[in-house]
Amino acid sequence: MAAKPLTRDEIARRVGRDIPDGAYVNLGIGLPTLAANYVPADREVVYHSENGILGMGPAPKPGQQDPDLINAGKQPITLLPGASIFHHTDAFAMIRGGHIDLALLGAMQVGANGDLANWSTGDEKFPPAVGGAMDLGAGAASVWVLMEHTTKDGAPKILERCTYPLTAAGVVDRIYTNLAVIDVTQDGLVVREVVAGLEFSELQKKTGAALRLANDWRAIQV
Amino acid sequence: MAAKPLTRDEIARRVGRDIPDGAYVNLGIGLPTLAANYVPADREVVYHSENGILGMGPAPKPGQQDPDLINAGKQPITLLPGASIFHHTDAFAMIRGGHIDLALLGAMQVGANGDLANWSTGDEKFPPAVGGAMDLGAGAASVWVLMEHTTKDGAPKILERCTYPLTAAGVVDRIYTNLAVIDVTQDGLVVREVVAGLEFSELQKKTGAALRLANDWRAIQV
Amino acid sequence: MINKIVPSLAAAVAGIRDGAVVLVSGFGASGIPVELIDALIDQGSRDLTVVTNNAGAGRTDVAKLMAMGRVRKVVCSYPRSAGSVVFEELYAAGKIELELVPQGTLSERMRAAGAGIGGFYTPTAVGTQLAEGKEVRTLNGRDYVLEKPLKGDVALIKAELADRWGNLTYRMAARNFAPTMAMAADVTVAQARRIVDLGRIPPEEVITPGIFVDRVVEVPNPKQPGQE
Amino acid sequence: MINKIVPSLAAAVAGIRDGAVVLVSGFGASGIPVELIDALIDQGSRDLTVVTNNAGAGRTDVAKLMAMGRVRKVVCSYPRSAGSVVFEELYAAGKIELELVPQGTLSERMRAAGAGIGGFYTPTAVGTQLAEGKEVRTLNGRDYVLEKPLKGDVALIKAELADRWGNLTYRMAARNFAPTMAMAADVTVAQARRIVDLGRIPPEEVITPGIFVDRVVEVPNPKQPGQE
Repeated sequence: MAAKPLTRDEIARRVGRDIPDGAYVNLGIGLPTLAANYVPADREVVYHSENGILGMGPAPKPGQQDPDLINAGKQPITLLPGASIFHHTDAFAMIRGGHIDLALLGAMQVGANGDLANWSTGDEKFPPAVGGAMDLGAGAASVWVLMEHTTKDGAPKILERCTYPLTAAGVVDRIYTNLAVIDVTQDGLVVREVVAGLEFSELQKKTGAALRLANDWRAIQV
Repeated sequence: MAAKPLTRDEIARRVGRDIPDGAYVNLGIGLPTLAANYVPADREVVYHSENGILGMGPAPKPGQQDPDLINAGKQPITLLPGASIFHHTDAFAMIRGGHIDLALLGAMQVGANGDLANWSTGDEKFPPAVGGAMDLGAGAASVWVLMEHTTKDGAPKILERCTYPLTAAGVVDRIYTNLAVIDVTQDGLVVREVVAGLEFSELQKKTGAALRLANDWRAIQV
Repeated sequence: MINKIVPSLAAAVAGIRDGAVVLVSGFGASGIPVELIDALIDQGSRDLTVVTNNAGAGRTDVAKLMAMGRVRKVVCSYPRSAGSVVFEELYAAGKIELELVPQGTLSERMRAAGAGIGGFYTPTAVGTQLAEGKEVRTLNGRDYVLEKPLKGDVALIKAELADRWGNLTYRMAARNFAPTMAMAADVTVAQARRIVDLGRIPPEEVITPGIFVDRVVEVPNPKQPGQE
Repeated sequence: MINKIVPSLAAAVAGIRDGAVVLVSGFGASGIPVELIDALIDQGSRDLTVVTNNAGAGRTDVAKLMAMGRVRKVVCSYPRSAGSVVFEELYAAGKIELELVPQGTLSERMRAAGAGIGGFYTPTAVGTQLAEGKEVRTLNGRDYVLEKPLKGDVALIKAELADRWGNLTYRMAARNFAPTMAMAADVTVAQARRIVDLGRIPPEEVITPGIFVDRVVEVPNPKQPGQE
């Protein structure tokens, strides 16, 4: 059987299943935001946005967008019953103070030591932009990274040590890619799940850091 | 003519006249709070309280007290139109951040260098209590002290240097006593006004620091 | 489902350990969570550190907790209110420890704990006894004292409205220390005069977002401190 | 009498000096005080430092101010929004200075300026390029970076309701940076969709107390950024 990498939607679906009931969650732009669509319906999750919102709901219907209700990616959102509005400094007090249970973030690179690189390639042609990434990296109680396993050119994005400038050091707890689910532990990277049909040795080849297969590993279910 | 020291009400009346239109003012417990009663009616002054109030009005009528509308001295107050409520940390951000134009405080001692002592006599029989005095001393844009010129035993309260533990160093701008109005300047204490009938030499005797009489000094009008 | 509403005052204070740091809201008599303190009295934990602006009045609530010998240390700005007889007796007898903190620094230290700030420089108390032993540093031409975060194991606060997510409003200046204490404790417990359906508090009028609150208990007719 | 209401946008921005540090509220398109920025464009001051989360989009408002060569430096967290073409051109040509600050640190630095805090230790950016050259210190077992206050000469902010004392409310998440910027500037100027009589904003619903606001101007139908 040929291994078939997960689609973006499938990664989001896989992550959605792991978001715990009752969690306060901050979603990075892009793939992480998709994951909210796949949280099981019987769970209640409170989504936080850096611009001062708790309790974001789904995207509004066309024509019902409110320019003053947007998420960190500047997409229109709705508010659920129980939502609250506060200012930016309080929004980041929640982040820095460890009150956000979980941040789902995209990444350019992740180190085997949990280092996160998701804000800059170091290319000086473009002005650097960081947004709230460093605050989330340093502050959230747990950080999960959602990303493709390799770059478009096939280069590994999971490395012994990041080569891009860091966002935060030693903060990533778990990595969800289109090929695997990997825990970042004190003893290194532990593979919990692998996409169906992919040999561990193949996964290791696409990874720039030593992997260890968990005894109870299994195929990713989506 | 024998000198007649000002009564407490007369000190408050004298100070009230100097509170500028439009000022944000914090009033210490006791004599300072009295001064608000004597601000000319054509001035609008916004009174601040440490427990999160701007825009305090006069005391409520009997029977109309609200236990959740009290000033820093825990006396019942009313709110004027335009009042606002905020939390303690914001209330002290206003103080520490220099947003309070004027703090009127009582004092045990004032130094010729502007040092303020109003929280402790150093007597270890009693537990010390500081409240917001150090925050106000350090943070308010201007600090005026209102007090008797001497202790009940006749000892001077204005000294070259305070002997009691300091509240804040070099912060007092002006002193209103029952005998005089004195500016604290870089060149020392300058007497602006003296109670009618009191010789400057007598005032100096009741004062533990060198005084200088302003060229344009005058008798206190109340 | 998120449901922070607990069925009783006993459940609200369950699990508070001996030696816990307990933040208690209120300024003077306004905003004191009397029923939660009474529940803590019944709950039995000992050797507590109580962080609160005043050190109790009369012989009820915080004063009662102290009179029972359950409080090892008080962290406050003004322990000498009218009627703070219990604290004064214990202090004179050397039976209670006091950490005196300027009021704004007290509040800012709890805010720092809640906001993940490791320390901050304040001009308050520079050159005074309350800065003794602390780092003083000149920044941008002015002297500042380094102050550290003050974190609670538990916060007991008094609110007006609450919902099952823990969103809170407060009544007038009873707000005082509560929003900051809610941020600063591992477990924040609010007594609310009324629990309302989710969505009944307009999002812009929430003062303490539920993220800072762990347990909510309804106390429809809260007592004032000193009221038997 | 206190009357912070000014009769025109020109009066609202009068006196902004060349070289001023100007704080501009908004996140994305929400909360940007477009009319005040347009008034600043007409007002003519140059060599400005603009502190704002994004670095303008399209060729209007903040982007227009930059395109006119009036901005020496931008302090922001995210200068590369969709359509931030003007900034990118100026940056590539070395014609504008950038101080990149993590978003929470940006907000906290302004809060520190407003709250009289001389500096604070934050875990954000420890071990990254954005901490280079800054003091790193271990406190209570964790590493922190020392950050300094960020003060404005002027803040331009967008509000919903205002009164003559300068009390403000905001519309939904347009609140974002505005309350903090209002604290952090010597002169805070608010455009409000509606000016109401004193006392019409309930005391508990005031978000920015008037003490932080110096001038208020009514702009009943504010433009969105990019709207001509």
